[in-house]
Amino acid sequence: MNENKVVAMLLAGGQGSRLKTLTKNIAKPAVPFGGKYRIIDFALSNAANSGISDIGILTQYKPYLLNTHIGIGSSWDYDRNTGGLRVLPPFTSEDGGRWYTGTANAVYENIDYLDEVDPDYVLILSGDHIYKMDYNELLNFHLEKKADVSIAVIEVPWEEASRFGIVNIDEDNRIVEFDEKPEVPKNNMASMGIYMFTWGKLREYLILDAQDERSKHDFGMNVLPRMLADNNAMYAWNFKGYWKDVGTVRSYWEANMDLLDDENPLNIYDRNWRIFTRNRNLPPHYVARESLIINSLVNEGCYIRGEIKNSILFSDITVEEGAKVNKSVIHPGVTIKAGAQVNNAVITERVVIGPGEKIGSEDDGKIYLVTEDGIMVE
Amino acid sequence: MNENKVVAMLLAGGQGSRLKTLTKNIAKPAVPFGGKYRIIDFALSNAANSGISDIGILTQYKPYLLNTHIGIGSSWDYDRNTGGLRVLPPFTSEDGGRWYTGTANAVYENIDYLDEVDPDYVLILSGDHIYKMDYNELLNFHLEKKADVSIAVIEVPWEEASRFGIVNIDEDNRIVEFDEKPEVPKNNMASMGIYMFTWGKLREYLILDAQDERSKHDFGMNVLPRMLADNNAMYAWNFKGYWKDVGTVRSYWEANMDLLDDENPLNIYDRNWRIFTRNRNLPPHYVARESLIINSLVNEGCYIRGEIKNSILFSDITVEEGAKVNKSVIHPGVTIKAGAQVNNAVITERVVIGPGEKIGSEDDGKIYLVTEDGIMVE
Amino acid sequence: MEKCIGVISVNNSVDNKFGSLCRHRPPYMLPIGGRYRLIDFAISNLVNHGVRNIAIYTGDKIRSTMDHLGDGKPWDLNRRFSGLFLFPPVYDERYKLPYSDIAQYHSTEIFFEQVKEKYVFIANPLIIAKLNISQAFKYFLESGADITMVYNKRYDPFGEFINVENMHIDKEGRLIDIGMNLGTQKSFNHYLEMLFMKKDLFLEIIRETIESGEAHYFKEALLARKDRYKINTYEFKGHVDYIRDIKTYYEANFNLLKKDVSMELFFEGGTIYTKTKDEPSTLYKETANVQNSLIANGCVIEGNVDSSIIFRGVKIGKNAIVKNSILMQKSVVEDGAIIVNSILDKQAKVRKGASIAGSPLMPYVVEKYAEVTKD
Amino acid sequence: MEKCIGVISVNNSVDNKFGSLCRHRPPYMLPIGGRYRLIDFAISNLVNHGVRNIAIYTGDKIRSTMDHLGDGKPWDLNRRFSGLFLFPPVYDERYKLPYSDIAQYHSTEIFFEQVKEKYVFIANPLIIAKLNISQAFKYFLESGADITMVYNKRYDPFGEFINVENMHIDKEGRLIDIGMNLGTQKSFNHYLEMLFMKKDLFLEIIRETIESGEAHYFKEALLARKDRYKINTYEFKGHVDYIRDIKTYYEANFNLLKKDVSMELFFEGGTIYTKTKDEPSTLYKETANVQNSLIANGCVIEGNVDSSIIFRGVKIGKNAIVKNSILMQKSVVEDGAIIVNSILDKQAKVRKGASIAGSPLMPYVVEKYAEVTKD
Repeated sequence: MNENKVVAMLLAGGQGSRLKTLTKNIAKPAVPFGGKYRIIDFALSNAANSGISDIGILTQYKPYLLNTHIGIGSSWDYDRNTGGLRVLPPFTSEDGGRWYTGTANAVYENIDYLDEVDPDYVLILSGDHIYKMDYNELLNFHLEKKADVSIAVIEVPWEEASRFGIVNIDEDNRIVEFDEKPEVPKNNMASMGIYMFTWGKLREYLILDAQDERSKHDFGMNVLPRMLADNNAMYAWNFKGYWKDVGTVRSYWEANMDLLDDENPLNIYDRNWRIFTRNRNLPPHYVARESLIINSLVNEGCYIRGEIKNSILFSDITVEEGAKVNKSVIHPGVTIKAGAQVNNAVITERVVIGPGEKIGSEDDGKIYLVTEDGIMVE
Repeated sequence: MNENKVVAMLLAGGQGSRLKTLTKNIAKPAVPFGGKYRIIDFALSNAANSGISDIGILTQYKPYLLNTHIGIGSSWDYDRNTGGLRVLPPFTSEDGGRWYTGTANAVYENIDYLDEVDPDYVLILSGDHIYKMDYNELLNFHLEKKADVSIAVIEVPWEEASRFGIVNIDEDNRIVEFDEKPEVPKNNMASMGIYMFTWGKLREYLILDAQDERSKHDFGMNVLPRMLADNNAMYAWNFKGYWKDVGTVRSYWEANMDLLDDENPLNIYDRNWRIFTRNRNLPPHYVARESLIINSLVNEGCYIRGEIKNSILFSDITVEEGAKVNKSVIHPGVTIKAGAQVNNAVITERVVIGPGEKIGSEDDGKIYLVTEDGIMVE
Repeated sequence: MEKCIGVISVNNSVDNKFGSLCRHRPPYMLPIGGRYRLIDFAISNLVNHGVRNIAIYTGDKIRSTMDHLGDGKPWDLNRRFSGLFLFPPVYDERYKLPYSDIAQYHSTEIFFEQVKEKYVFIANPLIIAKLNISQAFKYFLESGADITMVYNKRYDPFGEFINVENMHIDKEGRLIDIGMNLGTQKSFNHYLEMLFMKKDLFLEIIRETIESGEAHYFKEALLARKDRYKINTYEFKGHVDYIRDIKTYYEANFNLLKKDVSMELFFEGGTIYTKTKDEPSTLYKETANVQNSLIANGCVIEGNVDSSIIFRGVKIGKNAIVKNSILMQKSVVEDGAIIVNSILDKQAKVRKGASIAGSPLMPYVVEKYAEVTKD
Repeated sequence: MEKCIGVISVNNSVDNKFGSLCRHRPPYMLPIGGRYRLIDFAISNLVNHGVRNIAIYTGDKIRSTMDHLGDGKPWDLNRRFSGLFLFPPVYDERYKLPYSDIAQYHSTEIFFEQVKEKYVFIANPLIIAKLNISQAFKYFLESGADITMVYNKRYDPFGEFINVENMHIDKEGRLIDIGMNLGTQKSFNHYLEMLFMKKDLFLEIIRETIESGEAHYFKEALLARKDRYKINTYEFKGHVDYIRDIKTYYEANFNLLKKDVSMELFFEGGTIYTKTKDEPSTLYKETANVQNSLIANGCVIEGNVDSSIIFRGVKIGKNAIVKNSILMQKSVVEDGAIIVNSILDKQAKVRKGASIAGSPLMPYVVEKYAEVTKD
């Protein structure tokens, strides 16, 4: 069996510096999201739900919390005897140590891993996007087109197209041009950074790329353009659905708020496509008398006495009597003391908001990022 | 419960270059040993059998095969939801990436891990020694002496003492001096590189050592002497039993041969102290008619038609008719073709010895290391 | 605690007091507190006190037990050479009473001989009491007793604990005898059916009684020997629930709405582990109104909930009223339905506009998968 | 193969043909080939062909089953939402014949409804046949049959396969009927008790027969419908062992000494997984003399072994002679003992100088833990 063996390589090394102090102590993929998850859970759960049984996770930047989160992969059912999940950090060999210098280089350095797993196809994923995708659809498209590489693309609003890597295609969806952040986009199909490669082809180009001293060893900037120049069969697969690259604090806040929208297409309640995450074994949350919770998500272990509106509460949060929380994202372990008011804020793990303290304002259109180091406004 | 929480830090980063091509593609702890194991299995199994539930494995040099071997730690029962085994490779942070520069530095870089586990004691182990030890005995000694650090020491023959780090003690076993490879040893108690630290003390000295620009960040050379100079309570615990640091091809061969010795104190058949290893699910070995096996260890999956004397056969080895193997260590997957003769050899994984080929000689006292690159004589 | 093996042994005598709730599950598998099963408390407490080997005598209807406990992974008991051992009942006609606890213990004699632990701790999973097992064990060891039994001093002026075991203790804390509490006194010592003893003694008593035929139940055998051995007692001072019928089951759930009880059971002295389900957070819609309730994950709430226990994945529609009720996993309350003093078993459904109500003494129970429609 | 669920269902009719070997274990738990249990072949083959969900109807004496299979970890079946499902027998008096396979299947109806797979593959764990399940499944799908049954063309001039199921097939390969082979013909088609069918059809037949009461056993129900459905057949051409009594059990073990059989079963088309024990390599001492034998790990051999199967951790002393015998786990043969045509069950011991001998048709069996002394 096991025809069409796919191994996924999940790039989880990024620092995500535009997220500011949200990523002070953790890699971007480890940032909490959606009341319960960390960002990487989406890509990991997609892989698990797509039946991909081997996945390599390429880490580099402050991997400690990420490693704790992933553990042995049991949450995603990747704790297997054979195959399963493998964390792949940089390492040393006879010629000394090498850090990963780019996305392609990170995969290149782990050719040994790929050779041992011996897949037919390699799926490159990025650990910092919020979306649900059945990678089998991409694989089937890839097989149908007999492609060397297939790139998942998504329609973005025309006015935002110039912020993305745009993919220009012919009528058969074959890629004819890459247009990195074009001033005048010919197209509004943006690359999602999700690539399905035929392994032999990828292997060949990783080696070519590694030998090229001028390369930055990046898939988007170097490997894919080189493959295109060599006239390989490269196709764009049109993904329809919710997808968000939470690059800034504002887009992070917005993506969280999206979950409260009735028409949000990212249905986290779908039992056929669960988003898995590390479980903390907390009891159900308790809602006291005289409290109010509307249009909000609340996770386990919370103790709520105040008023919660239009907000996302992670686990283990205490909201005392008279406190009011509105349009905010509250990370695990936060305490909001009596009478405090929180508006349009992102409050990071274990911060305490003092009694009567006021954070943010309902109507100035700004987002307040509250960490142990203070408050940043965006 | 969980009084006296111990976390083990297993140093498995070494290249072991004196083992020559045995460590060409793998770290020394991953070298096969004893017909079934890899060297690291001994330290890992000791930790598991001692009931240590948290263990960090510090890797750096070519960790790929080691990681495959360890997997999620299930062979050693370390695949747990909480605690268990954690592989700790080097990583990057805001100030860039740092490779481990010494044994103490490797532990220092993972202070975050230790802080989270929050142990009372930290046990430093090395992944390249062959021995069985109940670390609880070392812990009890440490507690009894109210020590800041306790060092396991072993009596070595006087004539070899100058090759070791010698520990000089007073009548209460308190350490008064370290003597690194002394020309005229005062003592024959060698440090085994196994240290039980009180965590607070270790933490303090790791930070001091990290700040010292002249330090090589090595436990034996820097951290322990500094602690001694500061008059900390340092004790030597006298280990009695088999212990071998297989530093050279010859000592590697000898340590394997030791297992065939009836009086060898390293009893691998003791069910109360099993040596665990990754299981390959091979069938029993088959011994054909007209074959002879004496004074040898044979592992699963072998198919034996020839003559095996005084040898260690790992798994999945074929010995064809008329082939003769004597005083040799044969790694997994080797084929010895009809009529070949192998003497005093170490044959590495998947090598094929051709029909009638002769390797080594019975009486020249040399050891022949046979790899895919050829034969080296020691 | 590595010296002590945990034995969880089921008292079958209460099986028929739970009506349809226990048609397909043993009582210790009853859901409680929004996401747990009764037995989770006993197992988690053992694990949190460092007990590495736990033997469970499952009784019958074990498919739900096997599904929930499986290999013990949620408790990290999926170990290679220790962990969770499930012993389904074995029928061996050579025993006088094949399904008695003594016969079942005897059928696993080799297991007890082979484990390294020198002591046993036996517990009844229907009694929730977050005993500090480490401390009690220390007391047992230091007191030099052969057996230490755990009790709770109970002030019970309203006779809520009629028919439970009443333990008589002398001034030195030694066991005099165990009888039944008939409520003639306002206070009594409630024996919590937990005890420590040496493994060798445990096996000796089992062998003796199998040979002599004198007793069928272990407690019986113990009490017959109360003068031969030094049996002392240990007082547990925390919260106790003894789930022995629908009413006590119902009350035990509501006790968890009290902050002191939920703090003691859920947070102090270690987490309660259970099988996880990966439900997302609970969504409160615009019309939700929840008061004094415990709400598990994965619910979508649009209606009114008061003083209730809501398990994972429950849906409560607009204008629905849920009061003093227990809604088990994936049950559904449609728009405008009214549910008072009731228990909805797993995946039960109350349809639009239907109403059900029981009394606090005898809550209304809707069976697993059943549907209640408007007349 | 993710579309197909594996169902391993036990034929209880042979239980009493194994004597003391099956006193405490079901036949599918018999040790075979030095380190396996019979059922390992069926489970491993399913797993190697990508089947992710396996249901095992355990029959009774399940403590050994639970100990061996546990959570299915050796087969990587310890998954969160799929994997190994053990169904111990459920007694429900509403069924006509509560322990029949149809009643047991029916009691797990909801399980089948909830799994995603659309097809079932049913197998009997007592028949060892390393079927290429993927290929057979492909044939089943492409042929458009409702049911595909697997058989083996058997040339049996000496009547070794008397009383097994004889399948009659028409020219197009469609099933005509299944009878019993009485050995009147030298060749016959041996039905291997493996079949593919649609899950919906499987459930439909079960519901029909429960309602009508017409059949107790699934095969009976199938054959009654052979004209209603399109039932075709698939030929398996490899090695077959059908372990149905001590003699066939004994022979199946010795078949593994043949290189072609052991290559087919152990290496071709995937590994056979089993619970691992971490035994070290086997030690051959100076006086060892081993010929034509399969030797598992952890043994210490000082004596003579010829044409035998030696399980893990066996000890064979000096001058001992072991011939045509099966020595199970941790059995001991002391110095000078002689063992011919015999089976030593787990941890059995033959003391110094004692000798035992059976015949190839009826090997001598030494029970688990038993000792044979020199009179």
